[in-house]
Amino acid sequence: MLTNPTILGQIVVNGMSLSSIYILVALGFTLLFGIMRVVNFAHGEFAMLGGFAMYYLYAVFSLPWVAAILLAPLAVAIPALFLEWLVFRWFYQKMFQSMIGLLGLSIVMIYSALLTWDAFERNIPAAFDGILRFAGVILPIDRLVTIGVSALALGAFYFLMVHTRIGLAMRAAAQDVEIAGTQGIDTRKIYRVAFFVAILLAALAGALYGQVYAVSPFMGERPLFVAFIVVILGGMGSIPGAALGGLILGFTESFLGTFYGGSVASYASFGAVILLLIFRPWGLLGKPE
Amino acid sequence: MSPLLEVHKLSRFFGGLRAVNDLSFTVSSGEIFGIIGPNGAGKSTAVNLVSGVTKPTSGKVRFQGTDVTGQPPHKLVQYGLARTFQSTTVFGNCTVEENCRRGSYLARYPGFFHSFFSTSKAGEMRQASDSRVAEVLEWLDLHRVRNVRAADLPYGAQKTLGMAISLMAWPKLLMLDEPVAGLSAAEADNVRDTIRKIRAEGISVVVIDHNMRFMAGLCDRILVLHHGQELAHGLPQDVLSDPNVIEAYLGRRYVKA
Amino acid sequence: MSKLELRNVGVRYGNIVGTQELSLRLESAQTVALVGSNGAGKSSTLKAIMGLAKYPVGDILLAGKSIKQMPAFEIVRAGIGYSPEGRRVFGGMSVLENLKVGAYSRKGGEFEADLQRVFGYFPRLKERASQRAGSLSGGEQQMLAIGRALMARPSVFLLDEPSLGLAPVIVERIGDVLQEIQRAEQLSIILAEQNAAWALSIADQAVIVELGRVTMTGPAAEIAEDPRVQRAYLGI
Amino acid sequence: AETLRIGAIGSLSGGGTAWGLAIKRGAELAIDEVNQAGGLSVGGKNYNLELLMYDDQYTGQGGKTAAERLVFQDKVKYIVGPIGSNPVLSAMEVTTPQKVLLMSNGYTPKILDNEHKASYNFRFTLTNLEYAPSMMKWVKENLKVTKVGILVPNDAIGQSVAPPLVKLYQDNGIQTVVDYYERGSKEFSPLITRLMAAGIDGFDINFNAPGEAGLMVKQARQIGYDKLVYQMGGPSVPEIIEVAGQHSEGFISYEMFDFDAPSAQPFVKAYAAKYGKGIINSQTPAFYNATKILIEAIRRADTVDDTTKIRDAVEKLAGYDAGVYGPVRWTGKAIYGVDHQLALPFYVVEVKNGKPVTRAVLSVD
Amino acid sequence: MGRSTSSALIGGGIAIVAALAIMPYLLDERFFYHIAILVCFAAIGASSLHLIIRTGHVSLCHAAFIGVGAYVSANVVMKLGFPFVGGLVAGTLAAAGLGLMIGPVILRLTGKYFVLITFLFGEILRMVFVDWQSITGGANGLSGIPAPAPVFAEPKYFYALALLAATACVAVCGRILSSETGRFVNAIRESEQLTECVGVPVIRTKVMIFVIACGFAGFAGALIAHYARYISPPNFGPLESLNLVIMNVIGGMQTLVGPLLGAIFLVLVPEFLRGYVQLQHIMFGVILILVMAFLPAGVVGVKDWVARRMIPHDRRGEQ
Ligand SMILES: Nc1ncnc2c1ncn2[C@@H]1O[C@H](COP(=O)(O)OP(=O)(O)OP(=O)(O)O)[C@@H](O)[C@H]1O
Ligand SMILES: Nc1ncnc2c1ncn2[C@@H]1O[C@H](COP(=O)(O)OP(=O)(O)OP(=O)(O)O)[C@@H](O)[C@H]1O
Ligand SMILES: CC(C)C[C@H](N)C(=O)O
Ligand SMILES: [Mg+2]
Ligand SMILES: [Mg+2]
Repeated sequence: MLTNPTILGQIVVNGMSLSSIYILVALGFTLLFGIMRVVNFAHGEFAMLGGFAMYYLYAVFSLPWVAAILLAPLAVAIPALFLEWLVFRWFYQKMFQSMIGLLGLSIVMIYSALLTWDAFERNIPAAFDGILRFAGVILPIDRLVTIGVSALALGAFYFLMVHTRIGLAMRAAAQDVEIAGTQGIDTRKIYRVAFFVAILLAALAGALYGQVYAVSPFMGERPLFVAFIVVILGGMGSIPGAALGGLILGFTESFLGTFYGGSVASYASFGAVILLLIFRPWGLLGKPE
Repeated sequence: MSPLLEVHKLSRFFGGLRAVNDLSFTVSSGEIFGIIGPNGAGKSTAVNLVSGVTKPTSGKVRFQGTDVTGQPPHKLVQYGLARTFQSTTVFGNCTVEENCRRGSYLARYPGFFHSFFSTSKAGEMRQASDSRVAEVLEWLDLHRVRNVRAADLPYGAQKTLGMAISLMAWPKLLMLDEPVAGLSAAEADNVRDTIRKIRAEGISVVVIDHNMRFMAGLCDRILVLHHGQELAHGLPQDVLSDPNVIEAYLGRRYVKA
Repeated sequence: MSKLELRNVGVRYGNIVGTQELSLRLESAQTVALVGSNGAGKSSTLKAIMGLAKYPVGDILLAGKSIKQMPAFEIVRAGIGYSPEGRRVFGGMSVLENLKVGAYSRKGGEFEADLQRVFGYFPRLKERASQRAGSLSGGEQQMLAIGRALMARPSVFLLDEPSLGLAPVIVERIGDVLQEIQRAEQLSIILAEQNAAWALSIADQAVIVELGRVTMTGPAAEIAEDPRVQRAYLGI
Repeated sequence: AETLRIGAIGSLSGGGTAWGLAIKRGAELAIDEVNQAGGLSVGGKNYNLELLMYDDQYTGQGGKTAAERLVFQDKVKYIVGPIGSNPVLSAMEVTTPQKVLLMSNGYTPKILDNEHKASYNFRFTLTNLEYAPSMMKWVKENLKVTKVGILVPNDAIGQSVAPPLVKLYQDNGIQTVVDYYERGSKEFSPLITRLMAAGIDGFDINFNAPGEAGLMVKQARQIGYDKLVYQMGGPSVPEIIEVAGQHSEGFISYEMFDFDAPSAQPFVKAYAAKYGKGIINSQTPAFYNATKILIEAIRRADTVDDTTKIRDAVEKLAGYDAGVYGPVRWTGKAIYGVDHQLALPFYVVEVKNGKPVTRAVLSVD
Repeated sequence: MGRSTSSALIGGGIAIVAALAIMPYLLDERFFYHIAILVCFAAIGASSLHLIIRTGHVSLCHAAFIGVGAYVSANVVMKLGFPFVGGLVAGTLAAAGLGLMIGPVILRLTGKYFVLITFLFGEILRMVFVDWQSITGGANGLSGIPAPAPVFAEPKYFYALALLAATACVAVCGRILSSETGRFVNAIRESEQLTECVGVPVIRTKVMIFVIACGFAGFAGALIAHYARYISPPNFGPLESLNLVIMNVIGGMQTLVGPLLGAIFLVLVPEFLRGYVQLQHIMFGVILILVMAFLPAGVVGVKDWVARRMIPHDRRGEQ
């Protein structure tokens, strides 16, 4: 049965829907690191907030799904700008300090959420609860939608970074802030934009994740854990690297899980990343320094 | 003069780029050997290959008759082959004196055990190396700034300090990558005098630089690299009047100046 | 009124003096060579103008208006272009993208025309337009740093040691291009240089800086004849 | 009135937070009840009760530190919680030598079966060793499965639950396929696919945290598994229904508490009044029950200090009814050598039209 | 360093240790001993990790090495019947040996890649602790580990042991860093390339330091096992490794004093907050943010911060 192509197709889709969410988290994480040298240990918590935003907008206030999925990220990212002013700006260009300080922020966010929303898991009703049968492969529609939305977001993000003025400015600031300033780029503003975009992506990921899985104050831990691996694996600061890293990790986990079971999958996927690092110590698509 | 360093058909490719391509040359004992060539010609790569920082794609490096190809830098230093870098040349965060102590690993470090228990052997080695540090600092005119943080030194003094660090290992051959880049003419003259002093101690020198006044006055022989290969080779005055070298590297106006 | 004027500018790094009480004037379509040995304060002066030095003292006027308190990006928008010490091109971006960043501060649609103008000065950049800037040779990177600054169409251009680490033939080429640009665009240039012989050969005026202070100033040709300068900076 | 402090240890951070809150809230509700009724009179004095709770971060180290602090710093004599074998086992190292009563919940038999004969430990919830045999009998008779797939987390719970469970299935002539997953996983479809490939006709999601259990139900259905999904252990059907939605239809589960029973209503109301209308973790009534039993034992022992007397009173409390589970009955001798395990009724429920419907009420043999 | 400053340091160190030795005894509360013992464990872990950090590498698997020491010692004592000292030695050697096996491979990586590979390696070790049930007791852990000797079952006496161990460890780390070895360790952190080119065998030196640090981690693990007497995988997971890094960053990464301050900070602060039940974590998070925002060099930086505040206002323009 395991060699049955329809099953394989199914695993691919399931693996991809999870990977695509991780990729969104990883992209924002890598953006913050790439541009401001900030290790955002609170990134998963913004995804958590995205999950709760979606919960309220869609499950509680019953907004149309499209409106909810568009508004939820904004509902997180706009207020988050206040946190940028209050907390993040102290940690720009300070790698270690940002790591610990933002770990503190992550703790504050998780336990405030716990006080507010309690520990139990909430469900966001599926917007697309059907199953699509395609050439014998059973595809849950919500998974396909997740992949689709993530792909759109990834595409939009790629377009923003590569084909727009603001993206150009962000990339320049990522390489050398001081010189970016001397080329006429308002780097403070660029930082704020990058922060906004990163949080937007995390919150969108959280909204999707919350709908496919469930919403709770602790839901951000796992995506951050995976994003951390994915981002370094892909080559820190590289967009295609993060995408590729996310896919690889998702696939190895789902394939190995299917064929060899859960614990082999964990050992093997970590072992594979370790080997990759030993033989390519600068990540998948990163450049040797 | 017997050959100290022999480089034989050395190549290094980066992907499709042949940074150094089938390069051969020898440096004799007591010689000051210059390498010039356009930017990207492969000069730094050649020095990296010889000093073990980069592994060659093919070819051989022989030092005092021993094959040292592909050995790591710290081994080569033990053989007597030291070098400075084009950019990072000093430990910026500590004093000049400390920089030199760090440079004197071979003479100074008695091993973990002796150093941990500060045995008499460790004490002797430390004293010997401290006096050598003092000697070298005096010799290179750095003793007055010995307690200054290296990063706070003027650029020219940093370059000299870079040489001092390398000299702490008592090398037989010292390779200098752009020792006078960014120095004024007067400072460059100082560095030239220093290098001559180094040679007078019996240390051979390989030097790369784009400052032609400096190179012409210093080198016994000059090798011109272009696209990783030898373009010309010989006495400075011959090389610098070679039309190929003028065309590729010096520029026509150089001839007039 | 001078194009750019520095009045008693001082920059310090903790206890270390970058420059002090440094004054100079730059007229329209003029090149001033800022000559001095290592650590004399040339780069510090240019950084102070660009708003990169923390808490400078004194005043800096562009066409009579103070630009001292402005952040770097506004200074660029006010018309000052900067090619920093050590080139500092955006190594991970293509040559073309570097030039686009240079044009960032400019609004309006003449990007194409400006690009062609820079490619005209440095045809090599056109050949390498899609190459990663980090993989260019040193000379090419220097051309790119200059081209990038020109993309903003500055009226004042600050260059910090453009000859550093470059082959003689490239240095010569850069000198030619700078003069060509100045003729064509009435650009005012400050050229901070170690390579005094070269800098004095292309400048109109020269300022000698020592230990953060101006010690001599005058027409470049006269300065080049001064015996002290010849000894200290020209190696004659 | 004087204040009498009851200690509590529970996870207020990390993977066991829902349980920590259950301990806190269950104990608080019990204490509130007593205080509102005028406090506890012991030895002629009247005491106002107070809960002193510390976080164990769901780790052994945290459990030990919290216990050290409660026992030696705050001089507390009785502790409710913690939940989870790691914190319980390490808290025990502190409490038992000090004769401090520990009313904890962890699946490892060592909590009761140890060199101290659990002299000061009690357990107020059932573990698989208690409920599994009766459940198995019911499953065998009613569900007719022949080959069962089991997914458990690779942690203290999974490792205590799976081996005896597998043995129990085998003893009943049912084949099993077991797989472990890392805690925190959300995507189970590869592992379920693997079970399906092994040809299972029953999927026992057993003791998984409710969120994960819900996802397993949902994902099994989504990838086209159409046979039986049930659980022999691991309560919290309401959360599973919440997470799995329509996919939970027909799901059959062990349940440790019937929140819809009329006798549970006062408790449910008190909870809602104090903590809002969210889902109630099913460990909450257990710790409410434990705290009430403890308080009653103190009253009967007529001492607040002599924990040996209080322990003896707890042991002799059979027949006392705290109001949520019916009369107290102690068991455990056969398995652990000591009767410190509370025997509780438990339920088999099936999800019908999105609601759990009780199919059977079972009890410990 | 001159003779006088080094003897002043040693004198100061002795004074501090003496003060630490008597302090909990003045209060004579068992719980204070417990906390003091935890500080000692944290100090060994953090200061040995500090050795690795001083070579320019941040390891995220240090707690896993502590775990190796803990499990090995527990098994050697419980299954093979060796006395505690045997377990301590075996635990130390096992962790050091494992460090020696992986060090030469992973120490070729630098920066964030090193951070990731150690993180993954630590996860793998943690999974081994969970899965290798015959040795580690699996996720349920090992309980009933005996105290080093019956008297040490009392925290009061164990504290003496822990303080002795921590002092020895810190003294050895301090000595390494102040010796010639430390000189070259500092050189490696500042520039591996330059250091290699003056003749220092960089990888070998880094491996040596790594092995020593892992040995100390194993040593701490053995002590922890015989103090807690119950060990389980979460004690040695990524969170604990991260805590050791936090101790270094919070305290200050530049000197050995940093991790010591960090160890005290990270054990005591949560303890002070513990009484706030559900608010404790939020308060702890806020403290982390504030310390890192205002003392980027760590708690050690307090003195610079004070000095900065004392500079007359009119001189501030000069900075
Ligand atoms: N690690 C590397 N990866 C890829 N290409 C490299 C690498 N190192 C050098 N190169 C390329 O090899 C060529 C030779 O470089 P090298 O640094 O040796 O030149 P150079 O002669 O020292 O130039 P300059 O005078 O500008 O210092 C250049 O084209 C350079 O871009
Ligand atoms: N960021 C800094 N921190 C501390 N000191 C600095 C800094 N930048 C420059 N300095 C010091 O300020 C003084 C002036 O330096 P500046 O860079 O302006 O000199 P320069 O004339 O450009 O020299 P060079 O020819 O080396 O480029 C020097 O003593 C230098 O060491
Ligand atoms: C890893 C750190 C301790 C040091 C690092 N190389 C830095 O200075 O950024
Ligand atoms: Mg070079
Ligand atoms: Mg300069």
